[in-house]
Amino acid sequence: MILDSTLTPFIKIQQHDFDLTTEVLALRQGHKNIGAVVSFVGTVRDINEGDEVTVLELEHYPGMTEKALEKVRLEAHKRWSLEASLIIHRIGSLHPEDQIVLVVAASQHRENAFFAAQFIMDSLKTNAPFWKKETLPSGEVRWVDSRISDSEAQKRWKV
Amino acid sequence: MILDSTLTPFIKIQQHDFDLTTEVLALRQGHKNIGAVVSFVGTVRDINEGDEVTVLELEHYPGMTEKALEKVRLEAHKRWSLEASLIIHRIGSLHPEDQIVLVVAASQHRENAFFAAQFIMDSLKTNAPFWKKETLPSGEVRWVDSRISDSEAQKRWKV
Amino acid sequence: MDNVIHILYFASFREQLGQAEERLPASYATVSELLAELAERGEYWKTVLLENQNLQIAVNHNVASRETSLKAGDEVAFFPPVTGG
Amino acid sequence: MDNVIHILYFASFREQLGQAEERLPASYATVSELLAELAERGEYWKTVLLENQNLQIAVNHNVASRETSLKAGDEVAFFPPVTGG
Repeated sequence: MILDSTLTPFIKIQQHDFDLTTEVLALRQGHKNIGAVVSFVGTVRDINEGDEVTVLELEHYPGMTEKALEKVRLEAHKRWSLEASLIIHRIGSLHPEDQIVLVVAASQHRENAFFAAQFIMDSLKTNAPFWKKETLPSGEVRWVDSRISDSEAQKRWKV
Repeated sequence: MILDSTLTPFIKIQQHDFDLTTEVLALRQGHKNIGAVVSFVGTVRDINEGDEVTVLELEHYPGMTEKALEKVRLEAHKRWSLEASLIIHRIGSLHPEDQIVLVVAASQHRENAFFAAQFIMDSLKTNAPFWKKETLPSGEVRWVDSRISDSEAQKRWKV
Repeated sequence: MDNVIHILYFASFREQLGQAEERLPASYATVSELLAELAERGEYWKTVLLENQNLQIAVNHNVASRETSLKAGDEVAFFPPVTGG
Repeated sequence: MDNVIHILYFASFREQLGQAEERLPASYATVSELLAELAERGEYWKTVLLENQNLQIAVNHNVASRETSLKAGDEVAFFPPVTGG
């Protein structure tokens, strides 16, 4: 039986682009004790595995994605004293230099925000059901392989 | 004898505010192999040492500041494979929720950008000649004390 | 609640198996039993799912394993390692 | 190059000593000698600078110490621990 995915304005899966300033300002709203805001933006590189990439297609598992991301976000709040946090992940067709993902973590002091943002990204990379498919200039289409370094990165958090 | 401070568009000391989106876009310009952009924004908290703060005045040592920050930035590029980086620090009169400082580190993969941004912030906090003076609602004005945790944070980088 | 389980295939699995979803009778006690049944469809299903050491499994949006038990109404998803972010 | 050294005081030092900068003859071999001379001005100068264990020193925009040597044309700055960011 499927539970409703947690409804939260702090997890967004969307086709359209996001604006860093707008998202950070909205997240800070009403939190006057925030002193540190760490933002991570993942972007589409023009080269992957030595080959030029022209299109990057993002697929996800609706429902499970939101649930997995909200779990990661709440775990980050529990481990570090965050005032606020946000995860946006784009889906659909993207191109080199496009923004893919945004993670924002805000806290009173900078160390918590840095650790939390890094933890969320490492967890997202290994736990959130997204898949990338890339198109090369030749027209060849291939699924992106998961990186061993991503699961190694996740291990240091001892989840 | 005073050497000219290094002229670089990647260190800015300014009174006016900055826009996160604009700065990150400008920094990414022409670097198509960037896959990860970590931004840190430091903001004025409404409370410090248990007291409400109404104004935060930022003073600096012109010339030395730019030199110290450029040294930190280049050290970060040397330690991690950064594609680009930027430091903006505001001076003058600021108020709660204002942005104070921006550090952006961009690299191919996320780990380098995260470490570099954190290193730059820790180094800035202990090495860059800025001083904060805060005004309380009573009108009392006091210089902000340096935090022991900041020099502890800097030590882990073994500079 | 229908007396079925809902099965989803994602990414390369969806392409390789030529389908995104299907419904089967809720007659498998565990994910393992379901996988054994699907492998009966042929070598391809056996290779992509049953014998795939990197097979990822979710039951009702939660990470699951071959030992996870199944009941009527469950949603089971099979997919390769994730690559978002 | 004038035969002087340029001295700067920042933040609380500037306020406590009542001045932001001054020029003195370049007749001190080290920062230590300069500090000893400044301390002659009175108890306040002695406390704020010479006896201050947290005194920060820069010579020509580089972090320096009491042992750093001085020459004509140098810019010496005294300030408390930094608190930016």
